[in-house]
Amino acid sequence: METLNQIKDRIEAAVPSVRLAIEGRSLVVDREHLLEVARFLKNDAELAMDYVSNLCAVDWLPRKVKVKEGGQDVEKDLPGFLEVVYDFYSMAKKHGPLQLRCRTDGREGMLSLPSITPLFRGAEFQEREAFDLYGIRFKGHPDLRRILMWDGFKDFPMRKDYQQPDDHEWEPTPHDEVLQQAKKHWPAPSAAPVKPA
Amino acid sequence: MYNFFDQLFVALGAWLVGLVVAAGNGVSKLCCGQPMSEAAAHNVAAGTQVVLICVTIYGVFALCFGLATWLERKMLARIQNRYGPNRVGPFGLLQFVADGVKMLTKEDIVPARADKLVHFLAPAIVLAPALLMFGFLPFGRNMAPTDLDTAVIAFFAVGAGSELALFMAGWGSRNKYSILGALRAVAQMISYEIPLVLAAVPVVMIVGSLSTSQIVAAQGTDSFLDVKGWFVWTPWGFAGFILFLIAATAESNRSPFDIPEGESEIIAGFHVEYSGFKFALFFMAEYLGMMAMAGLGVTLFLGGWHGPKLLPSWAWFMLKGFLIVCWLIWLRGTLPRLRVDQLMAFAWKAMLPFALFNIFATAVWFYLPKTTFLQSAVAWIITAALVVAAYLVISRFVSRRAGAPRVYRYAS
Amino acid sequence: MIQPFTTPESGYTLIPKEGAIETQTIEVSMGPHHPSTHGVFRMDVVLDGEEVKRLKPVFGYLHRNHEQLAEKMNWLGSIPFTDRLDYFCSMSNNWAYCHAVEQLAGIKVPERAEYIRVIMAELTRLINHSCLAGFLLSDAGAWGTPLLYAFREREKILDLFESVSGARMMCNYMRFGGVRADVSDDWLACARKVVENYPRFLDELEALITGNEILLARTQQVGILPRELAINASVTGPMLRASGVDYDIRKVDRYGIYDRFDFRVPLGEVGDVYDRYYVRILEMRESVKILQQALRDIPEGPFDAGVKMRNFKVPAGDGYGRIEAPKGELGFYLVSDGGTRPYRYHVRAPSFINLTILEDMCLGHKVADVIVILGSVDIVRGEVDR
Amino acid sequence: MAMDESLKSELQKAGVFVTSIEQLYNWGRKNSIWPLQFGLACCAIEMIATACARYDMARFGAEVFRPSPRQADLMIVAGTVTKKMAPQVVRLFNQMPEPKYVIAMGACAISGGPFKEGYNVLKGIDRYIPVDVHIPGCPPRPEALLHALITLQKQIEQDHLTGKRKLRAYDREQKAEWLVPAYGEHDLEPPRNPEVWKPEPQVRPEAK
Amino acid sequence: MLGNGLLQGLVVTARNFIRSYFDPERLTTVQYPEERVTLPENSRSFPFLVYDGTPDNLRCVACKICEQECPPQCIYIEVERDPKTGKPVRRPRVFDIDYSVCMQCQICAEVCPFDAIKMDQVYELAGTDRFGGMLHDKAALLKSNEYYHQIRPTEADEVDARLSQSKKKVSPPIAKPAAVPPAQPVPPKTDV
Repeated sequence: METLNQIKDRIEAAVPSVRLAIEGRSLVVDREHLLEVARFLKNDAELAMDYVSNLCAVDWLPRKVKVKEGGQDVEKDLPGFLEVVYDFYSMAKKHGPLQLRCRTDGREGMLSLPSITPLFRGAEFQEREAFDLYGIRFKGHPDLRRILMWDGFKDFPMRKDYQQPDDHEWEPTPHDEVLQQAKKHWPAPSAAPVKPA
Repeated sequence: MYNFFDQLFVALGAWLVGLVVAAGNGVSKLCCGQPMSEAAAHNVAAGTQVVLICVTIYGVFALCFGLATWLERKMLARIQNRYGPNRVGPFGLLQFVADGVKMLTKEDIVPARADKLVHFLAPAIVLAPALLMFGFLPFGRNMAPTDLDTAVIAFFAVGAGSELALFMAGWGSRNKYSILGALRAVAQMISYEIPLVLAAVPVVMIVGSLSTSQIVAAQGTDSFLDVKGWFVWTPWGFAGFILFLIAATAESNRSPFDIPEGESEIIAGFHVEYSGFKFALFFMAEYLGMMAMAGLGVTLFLGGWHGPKLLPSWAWFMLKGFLIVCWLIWLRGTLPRLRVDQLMAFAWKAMLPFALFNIFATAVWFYLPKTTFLQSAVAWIITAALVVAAYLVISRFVSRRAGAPRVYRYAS
Repeated sequence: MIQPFTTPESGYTLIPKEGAIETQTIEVSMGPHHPSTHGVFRMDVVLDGEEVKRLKPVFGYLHRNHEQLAEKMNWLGSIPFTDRLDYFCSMSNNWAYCHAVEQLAGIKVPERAEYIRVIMAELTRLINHSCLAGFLLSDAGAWGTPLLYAFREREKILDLFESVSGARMMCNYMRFGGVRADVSDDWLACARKVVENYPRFLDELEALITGNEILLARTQQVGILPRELAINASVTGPMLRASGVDYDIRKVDRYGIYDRFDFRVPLGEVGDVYDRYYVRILEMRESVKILQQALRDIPEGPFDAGVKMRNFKVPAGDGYGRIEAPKGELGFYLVSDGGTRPYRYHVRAPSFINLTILEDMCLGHKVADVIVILGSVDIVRGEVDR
Repeated sequence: MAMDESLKSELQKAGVFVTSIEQLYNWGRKNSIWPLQFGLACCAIEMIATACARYDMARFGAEVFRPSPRQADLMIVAGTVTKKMAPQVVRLFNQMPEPKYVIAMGACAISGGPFKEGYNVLKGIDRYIPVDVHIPGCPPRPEALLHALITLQKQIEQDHLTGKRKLRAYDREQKAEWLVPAYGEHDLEPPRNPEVWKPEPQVRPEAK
Repeated sequence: MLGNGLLQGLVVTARNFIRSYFDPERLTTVQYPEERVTLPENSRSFPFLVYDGTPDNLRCVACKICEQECPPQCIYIEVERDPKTGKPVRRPRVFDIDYSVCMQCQICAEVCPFDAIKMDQVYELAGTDRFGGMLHDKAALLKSNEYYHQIRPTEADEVDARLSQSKKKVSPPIAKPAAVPPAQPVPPKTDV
């Protein structure tokens, strides 16, 4: 398979006004051109990425990153965002993977990204899962409903700031967060019934 | 000695009837000062006999039902390399008693939206034909409960009543699965009734009578062995027997034709909403129907109660009947289920033509001379050739639909 | 409103009466409690008579938050949880996770450990495929006999697993850079015996199933999955190969030491239920070959890379590691922020994605076929819902 | 009112009669426990293994796995009960005819087990339905399930048709239907059925 | 010919049926309450705490490593404090394992640096009491080293050797543990 740089150059040649960046072993694609890039990868004779193996969302909280600026390490605030990671392989050529990433602006509320389901059926349920657990709305998805949780569910439980419903009233061996939550249910120490040893 | 055991129940019955008549005479003498008139005595005797027969049949076959469930569970277990029930009573023999006690005491649930009357009546109606069918089978020498001239037809006619009951059960439950099951049951049982009856026709043709007693009598020889006359040894008889077995399996909803209750598809089919003893009645009807079918198969093709004179005649009948039941259990332990359209196609496109051809072969057999051994042999070979040829042609068509093993390639 | 209509040939007008019989589709919810949905799976099926008009799978009845729990847990703690993903194949799941972590952390696995892993994974494949054949036949109505035979053989392999790892099903056996415990020579001898006897069981199973006319009628030309759709829908594993696509990650990625073994990849022609069943039978025979070679060649040496499991840290970064699990491509996408816990932990579950085209395969078939088709997809709920 | 001697002895006689019926009844139920064919997760595989050749639950007359809840006596909750599944489990339990029993098989069914901290996992099925026997283990060995079955049989032996400790099925004051939770916006509603779920003691038992 | 495959299948089941009467390979049932499968030495069920000699002399030092590493978080430890000084003593005051949560993964036994927590082989723990019955406290968890030797001889020997070596480095070996009957009878093992 070609190197990432070669692929990047070829995509930029084929898809006009696309914004690509290489991060680690993956290509970061802008939202508007994701579908075009995916189509190019699928139809290109050289790459023939006909198989989207893995699609998942990552929730990046706002964090500090060290960036080199003028030869110096500078700490920079990076805003949080939701990111969808695509791993493409080629079944015809038996090569891969090629990792794409696509990011949202910010991470509050419902955010949308283009859906690649019209190109790859295999993404259908995986996008639904990302929608269900992270609240990313995939534009162009034929049947975007909750898949794992029930329909009336309001939260996006895989986001890092999700608060679980409190059902810790019986916790014989609590720890950490659970301990904190369980303690709310404990009566005052004096009133605590003592289990006979 | 043999005769004593052979006629044990007949004699016992006669003795009991005599006892009742004597008692009646005694009562009559006490009241009116004279014994009963001949007609009255006859009526009392006949009535007593009917009651006796009913009680015996229901008693014996209720027990047989229990034994059959036990046998089924044990046999399936052995087929599957395990023990099966063995904790209750010796060899787990009392298992069915425990099941019965539990079933009797279970809560009876009627779904809120069910058609209450139909839902209630269905289990009662399903049991009636299953029990009535036993009335037409000769269980041993001189042991036919009724001796109708049209016993075979009556048997099928009564047996057809169970379709109604199954449909009532499925419809009355108001459950989607049970409606599917009910419709499947009706379609299947009506379709298979035709090959079932047609499979019995050759026997009737040869014997020239619809009476089960006469059919059994026609298969008997006076020799000690008494197996030579069984119809199953003739080519048409054998083919008819196989046809009968298949159709009977379908008629009693047994695997591989158990699509009305197809567990893996429609949960429990028509009886999905039945609990407690109503469910037990369905269970009982299935087993009794199966045993009645086995009894008819024995009567038509396996020489009825005829057999080597080592065992009493009724024992032979029961033995053969249970062998057929075992065969059905064996099938259940082995074969997957057919799909509903394949099942119907099999009935109409394979079994029906084959049954018709078998009737033709029987006619050929009927008109071929069979006085000398050589002539019999020739007749046997000709009929066999006809039957086998028909089988080959039909199986060709069926296997084309069924598909064939394939050849696989490997990636280079 | 029912319109009267005239037949053009005769000119005879037929006026249907009010309340005349109409056909109506019925909507049946198969599951989440249904005897043959392999756990808690639901299919909303619209039926016209017995024919399937629409089918929507409904998931989530076993959504156990595996991914979120793993993100709260240290790297080691997720290994026993991977056991519970596809609970037939705990060993392969362990391997997939360890493989992904090893890729990310750059750990080299010693040779003996690789051999042990191959042996375990292929034994798992034997369990999975033979049980699948049993379940498929159970779904087709065979009263469990093939299933019980498959479980009889499964017990033998589970005994092997238990004697080396301590548990029958949830082995929790593999560790980053190796395996948890070494296998003894006695164990290898036992394993050889089991593997030697396995083809005999396969012959028995095939005699019971493969030629059976009822099964042929039930499975051939049912639930056909065309090649192009299979690729497009990211279907993997035996299901993909039954559709005729030559894609086996053991051959493509050559992870572990699979390039050392001589085995073939069976391919189906039609892509129906029968092909999916039979490709698995053939795969089992190939697995037996791999096992024989692995058990013959296993070298002496260390069984782990000596990685410290407590406070195990993975350098920051992300990676996707995948193996050929019995059900298809099992991948783990892991993001590490350099700490003791994964920042993101995602399972690419083969059963889940293989279900994408369930509706396409079932439309136009009968209810009974739906069950068989679902059986041939080979799903395990723990993996579908995670 | 004082009871005279003859009436007492008569009652005793009746008592003897009642006891023997009771014994027969308990014997029948004990030896014919038909489980619901109902698997949730990993433990279901061990449940199947229990019914298979090596362990053979059929020996106790319990191999008749009925797919319809109407015909089952025992619900083996084998596996993780998720919040999405919990209403269905309770509904199935409601559909079973009395007398019925529940075995919570495996850690997940008892308490949510290893997955209990998940947002979609119910912390034990006993929050909604009464459980007769718990089997710890993840998954429990098939022998453990057989042991639980024997435990259940022993429990059934001690059931009473009358008196204070009479069976739920014959107690009009007992509930016949259990509350089916509804799907809420964040959690099940209600998150537990207080009539069934009575943890004792209410908090973490503190050692002295 | 049609029916060939069916007959083949019937032959297989018939063979199994008949052979189940004399071939132990074809009748693999172990009649559980009376007979038992011989568990392999490695087989594990739930964790228990090992003590040497007397139950006071337990190996656990309440370092809480197992508590941290336990994936389902089913271990709860509180360190014992000296009643006078209030300083922590190297032993647990509370050591609870919730068997209703434990997933039998063996990680606690694996990470324990003191070989104090080991995996048991008892599986007959089904009970009717959830709230008291499934939570095992220190008293219920303590089992003697002899018991450990009984269920896993090889592993226990290795552990003993390792412990005595490390003790030699630190201090002279303490008195040999007195013969104490095992805390719980070992499940009877019958060969099948």
